[in-house]
Amino acid sequence: MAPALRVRPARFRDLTLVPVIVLLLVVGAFLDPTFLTAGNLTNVLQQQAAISLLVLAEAMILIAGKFDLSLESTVGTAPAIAVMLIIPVSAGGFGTGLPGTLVIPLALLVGAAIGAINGLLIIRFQLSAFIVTLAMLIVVHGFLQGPTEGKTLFQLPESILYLGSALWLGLPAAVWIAGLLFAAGGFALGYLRGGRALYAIGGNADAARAAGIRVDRVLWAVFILGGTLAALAGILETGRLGAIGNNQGVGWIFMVFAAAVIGGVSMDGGKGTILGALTGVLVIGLVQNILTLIGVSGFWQPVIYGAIILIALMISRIAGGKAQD
Amino acid sequence: MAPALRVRPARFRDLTLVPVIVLLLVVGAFLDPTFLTAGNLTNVLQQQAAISLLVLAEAMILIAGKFDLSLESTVGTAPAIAVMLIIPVSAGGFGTGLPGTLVIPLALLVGAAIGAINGLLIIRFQLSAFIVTLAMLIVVHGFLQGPTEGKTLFQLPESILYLGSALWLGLPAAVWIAGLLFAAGGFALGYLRGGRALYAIGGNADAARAAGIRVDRVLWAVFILGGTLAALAGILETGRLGAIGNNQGVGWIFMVFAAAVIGGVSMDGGKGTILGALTGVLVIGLVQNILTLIGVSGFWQPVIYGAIILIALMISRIAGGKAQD
Amino acid sequence: GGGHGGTKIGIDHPRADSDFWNSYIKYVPQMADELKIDLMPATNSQNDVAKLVNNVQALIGQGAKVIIMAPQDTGAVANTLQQLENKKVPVVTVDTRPDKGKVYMVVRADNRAYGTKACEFLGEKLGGKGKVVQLQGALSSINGRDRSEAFLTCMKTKFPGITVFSEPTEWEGSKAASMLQTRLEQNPDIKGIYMHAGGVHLAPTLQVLKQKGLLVPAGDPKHIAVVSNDGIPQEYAAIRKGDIDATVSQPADLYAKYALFYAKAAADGKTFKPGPTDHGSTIIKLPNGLEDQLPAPLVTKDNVDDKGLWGNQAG
Amino acid sequence: MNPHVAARNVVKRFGPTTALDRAGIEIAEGETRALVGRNGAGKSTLVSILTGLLRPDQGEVLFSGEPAPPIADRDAWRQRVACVYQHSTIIPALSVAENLFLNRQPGRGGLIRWRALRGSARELLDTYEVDVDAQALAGDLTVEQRQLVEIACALSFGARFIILDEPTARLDGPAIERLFARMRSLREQGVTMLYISHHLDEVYEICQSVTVFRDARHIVTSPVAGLPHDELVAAMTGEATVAYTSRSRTPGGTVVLSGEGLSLAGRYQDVGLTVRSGEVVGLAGSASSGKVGLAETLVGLHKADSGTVTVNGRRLRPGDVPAALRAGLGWVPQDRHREGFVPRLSVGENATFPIARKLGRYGLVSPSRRRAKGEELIESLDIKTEGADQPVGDLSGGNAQKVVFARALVDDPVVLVVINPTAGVDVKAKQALLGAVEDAVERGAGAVVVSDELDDLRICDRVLVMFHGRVVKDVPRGWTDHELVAVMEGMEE
Ligand SMILES: Nc1ncnc2c1ncn2[C@@H]1O[C@H](COP(=O)(O)OP(=O)(O)OP(=O)(O)O)[C@@H](O)[C@H]1O
Ligand SMILES: Nc1ncnc2c1ncn2[C@@H]1O[C@H](COP(=O)(O)OP(=O)(O)OP(=O)(O)O)[C@@H](O)[C@H]1O
Ligand SMILES: [Mg+2]
Ligand SMILES: [Mg+2]
Repeated sequence: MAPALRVRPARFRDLTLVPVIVLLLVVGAFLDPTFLTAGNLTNVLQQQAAISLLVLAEAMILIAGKFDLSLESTVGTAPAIAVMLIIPVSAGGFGTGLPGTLVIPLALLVGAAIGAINGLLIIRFQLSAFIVTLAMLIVVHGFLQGPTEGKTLFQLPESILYLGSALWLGLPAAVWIAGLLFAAGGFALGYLRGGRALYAIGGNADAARAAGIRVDRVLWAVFILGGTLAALAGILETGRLGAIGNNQGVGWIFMVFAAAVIGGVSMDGGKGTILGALTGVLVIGLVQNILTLIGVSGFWQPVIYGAIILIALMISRIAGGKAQD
Repeated sequence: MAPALRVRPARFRDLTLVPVIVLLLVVGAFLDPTFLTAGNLTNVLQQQAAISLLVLAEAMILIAGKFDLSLESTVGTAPAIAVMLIIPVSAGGFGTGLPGTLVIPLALLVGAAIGAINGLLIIRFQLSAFIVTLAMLIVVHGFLQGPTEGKTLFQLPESILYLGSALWLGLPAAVWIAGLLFAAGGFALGYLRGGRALYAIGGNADAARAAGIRVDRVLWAVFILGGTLAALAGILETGRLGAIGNNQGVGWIFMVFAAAVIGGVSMDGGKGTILGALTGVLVIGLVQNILTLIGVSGFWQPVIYGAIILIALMISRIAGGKAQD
Repeated sequence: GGGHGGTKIGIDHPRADSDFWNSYIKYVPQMADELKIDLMPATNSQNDVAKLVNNVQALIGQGAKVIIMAPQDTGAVANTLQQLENKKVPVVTVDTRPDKGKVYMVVRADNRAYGTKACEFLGEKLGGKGKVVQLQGALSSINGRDRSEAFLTCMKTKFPGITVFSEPTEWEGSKAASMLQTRLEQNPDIKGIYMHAGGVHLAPTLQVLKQKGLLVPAGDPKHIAVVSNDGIPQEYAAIRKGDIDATVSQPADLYAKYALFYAKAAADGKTFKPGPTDHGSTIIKLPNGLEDQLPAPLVTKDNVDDKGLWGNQAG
Repeated sequence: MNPHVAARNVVKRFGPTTALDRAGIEIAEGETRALVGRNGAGKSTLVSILTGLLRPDQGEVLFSGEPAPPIADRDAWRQRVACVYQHSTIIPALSVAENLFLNRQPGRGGLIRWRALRGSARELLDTYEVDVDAQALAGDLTVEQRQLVEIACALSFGARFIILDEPTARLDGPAIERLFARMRSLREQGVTMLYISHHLDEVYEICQSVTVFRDARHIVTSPVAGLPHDELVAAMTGEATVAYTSRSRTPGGTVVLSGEGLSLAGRYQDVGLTVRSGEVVGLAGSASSGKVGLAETLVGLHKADSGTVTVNGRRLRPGDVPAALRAGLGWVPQDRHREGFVPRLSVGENATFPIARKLGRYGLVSPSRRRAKGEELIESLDIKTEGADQPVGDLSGGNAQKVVFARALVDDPVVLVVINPTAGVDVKAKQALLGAVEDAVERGAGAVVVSDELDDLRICDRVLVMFHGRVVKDVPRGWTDHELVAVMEGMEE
């Protein structure tokens, strides 16, 4: 997404995973005839759609030099709270009786509010982002577990199921949504003032401030946007699964970081692109799909999976040429 | 552990959690009569002994400016592999028939080897520490799940059970061991050249290199030491539980980071003390104990728990006076 | 301990993130009232054996004379059981059978029987040939493993013509949906599904089938036979609608009732012998204690409205 | 006889950049050599090679005729050469004492004796008259104090060869004098020194001979006496250059910047100043005079305890840099590494952040317009770079400073506040930067120049001298060095 007409080697760093993706496509096709079918590849995209939104959010937050672990909890909690505000007490709701059409705006609002709380603690109170969002990960998940008392929410308003299950022009709506948001994110970070400000802040927040960027305001915005994207991811996932289980989203954050980092986003801030993050998501999705297709023993699956992440990392290290941080 | 005769405010930063600990002791005593009994406090110490070794390891790695997520997997895998090298095939072993007395050295060796692999990938191949150890977390756990096929190892050589279950002078051996290692760690990081080198490397690796510190060698050492400590934590935990379950150690790493960071160890390297990390462990242990004693609903426990971490964080922020990183 | 309701009974719940266990947790105080038991505030070990051990220590510290627990990791409680035995604290375990260490009574339905029942149902539905998918729980859990092994063994011996795909879902709906979707893409001729946990697998499975247009009533050639496991109300609703064909009802109410029953008996110093009981189950002898094997009925369209099923009582 | 230090035919490339192209240097035992050259000439790169931090692509380094130790053997290098690097080698989280004795803390068997360490540190700081608490955290020191600590640390090794890479760029007059006194005494003890500076008068004052690098090559080596100022500058720039002469002008009537009744506890008390359009006002003062604190308040970096700042008739919200920039202010911060630039972003982007909103509509920033603007600024400030797309982190210090200037000037500021504008900048660049300030002023801006260097202050129409947080005198144009220094030291009035 970096703006360049002249070809500079640095610009290719976003694409270091492309050979890995090609390799996976070839290996996958070789291992299983189903792999390269349109149906299977569509499934891969659909399966990755929700988590990819988290990667998008995390990539932006990382580029701005911050950190958010709590996104994974928002995936379950935001739609669950929205749903409980709508469904009757008998189905596990709060009995507030709000109309079902509000469920998506409500879920997004909850996500934004969680992002805002993170922002408050990290930016205003200047607490460590890692530990704040770690605590928030626990607290936010508690706000799913507490009111549901651990039960799965089965009775959902129709409107929250739509986005995660509909087909638009033959492709799952979730894939369209994720694709559009990635395009928008890539565009914003490459060409918009606010997007470029993320790089400046992540690269050197003092200099960004000195250059007239309203650092705090931009960071607030990126945390709130991150929470909202996580809520949207939760809406898509809810539609895909048809219910909100008590561990929706739990454990995702590791994969989210893995995708962002093998995609070239630096944990130190100021470096990485949305396009790179997207390639990271695709690598993870393809690896999972191939492992499922060839039916590797569940016991050894993690070893192979982790090893592939390491290999992807080495390839992107060699292709990128620079030490990683 | 900071060396000072003159009283300087900076030196108190290690102790910002002490008021929190006092508060917890008072609140705990108030809430439950069992809390302040010697038996209960000993239990708290014993329960935290194993995880505290991980905190010790992580604190050193963080101070040196690196990162290790894979420690939590080593807690299960290192003792399990050592055990499987010894017990017969019928009990789930490899049938190599090594003598039972070797089990502890073998476990420590496996831990050291895992640390060395991390070192190889991070220092030699210059890959991102976060993502390498994330992948290793998955791979190492796979090496527990794969050979055991998910089954618990419960036929263990006596020698591996001893440390985690013995009593020395009325206190669990694990508490003595953890205490001694913390004292040793605090001493090393306060008074040994090698220990001070961690601060130099974490604070400014280029400057440390220019000053003649063998940065790579020290980092290797700290990763290997970290793996070894994690293996020892695994041995203690194995002795405490009497068997090696398939998810021994799984999920610990979040708590380890939380303890280190609320204890004042910076995620950015170069800052923090072993004493501070110890106070972090104690806070976490006391909070867990109190929540258990008063029997807060399991569903809401995470909310309270996370909230207490946040409060501890704010107190150490206010007492420490500086913005956190 | 005393001979009446004054004895303190401590209980640790294994986890709070599955519908089955949540029903169990809800039944516990209800049943304690019925049996007039002085129950201490329950602890929850959140599927972590280390927490379980800590919780049990705390309960003993607070004066518990009998412990009820449901160790999801059956090996790693050995030491704890040893310590409890030394302190002469009887232990009742629910749902799982510890590998080592003395137990007063194991209250448990036979998880191997779940797998076998599901296998027999699917095998007959499919006429002994075709492909089925098994959505496994977590492989590190004894129950998941028992269901899985029993299902596979039964398929191999009784229905060798059936191919089984096993998907390790870690009790996660998201993984279940992805794996099932991928497997159906690869093998569109899959005709049966066995889900280890209706609570987490039911909705994602139905959603995948719906998206693929395979959610059709039995009798339709495109119909895929689905057997679930747990017995939660949503499964019964799905059976009534014809979305799934059967489920194994894991008796959450009986778990709670008999766990407390045996705990009280232990406090009163009663002893039991192997053999049939007065509540339709059998006590068997284990190397380290006794086990009361509670009945776990297979629920199909024929008996889904049976009022005796706990899932029809839960609200 | 072998020279004490020799580097021959050294080649060093960084990607497409050749930092050293068959360059070399030979220094005799006991000689104090100056190394001069424009920003990016390759001086610091040679320093890294002479201290064993970088391995040359080609060429050799010899100490007393012996080949240099292997790169890995840091101890051997440190016995041969000590260095004050251009980039800070301070570890902020450690105390000053520990920084001074890093990896050579007193003690046996790796066991540190802290009391002895503190004692030695205090002794060392006293020897070099560095007024710093040995137990303070190095990160809490001011830039100048850190520099002094680094110098004391390098000198304390007792190495026979010492390199000082721009040690005076951040020091004020008295500190420089103390440093020179120390260097003279080291020379009397026969220590060989390599001294790098952009202050050519210092070269004549302290060095015996001088080597000039230009465009990665060695140009000339000569005794200082054999190379008068003009010729030296000509050798550095490759062309005849005349000394900078400041222009005269008449300030306009409108007040573009004013500060009234400003106080900030511990920094300055009750100061005020007004700057008219077309006027350059200097702010001078010795260490801790409060001049930087005042300037940083004017640009919105600090919130004053009391008082107001007005830019271009608009009263500013205190402590709000973006508001100051919107009001028409441009500024150059004291420490370019901290507030000056984002190292990974390009020259073009760093320079155009303040005008990003003008480079496109609807929040869009057009890359082509940004690049065009960047190229224009590179051209006008003569920045040595591969182009507008090169990351600023890859530039030499002086060129990075020009980028910071570009950022200050890009929005045609009505008020320009520059703090130590020429720190670490070569002669020609210095002229360019001072010229840029004067150009802006001729276009109608008012400027504040905060500097420890008298040369910078010469372009000022008047100089406000601060002492212990108060403005003590308003000195009009026409001062002599001696007069101004006397006021700054508080010796007058
Ligand atoms: N690590 C690096 N990566 C890429 N280029 C570099 C690096 N270090 C130096 N350079 C380039 O090498 C050239 C020489 O730089 P060097 O720092 O040696 O200059 P210098 O003479 O010390 O300049 P100054 O007077 O500004 O300090 C410059 O063009 C610089 O951009
Ligand atoms: N960030 C800071 N926090 C606290 N005190 C500071 C800070 N920066 C500078 N000071 C102190 O405030 C006083 C005034 O500093 P200021 O930088 O404004 O003066 P100065 O004239 O620029 O001094 P110098 O010439 O040494 O830079 C000094 O005692 C200085 O040590
Ligand atoms: Mg230089
Ligand atoms: Mg200053």
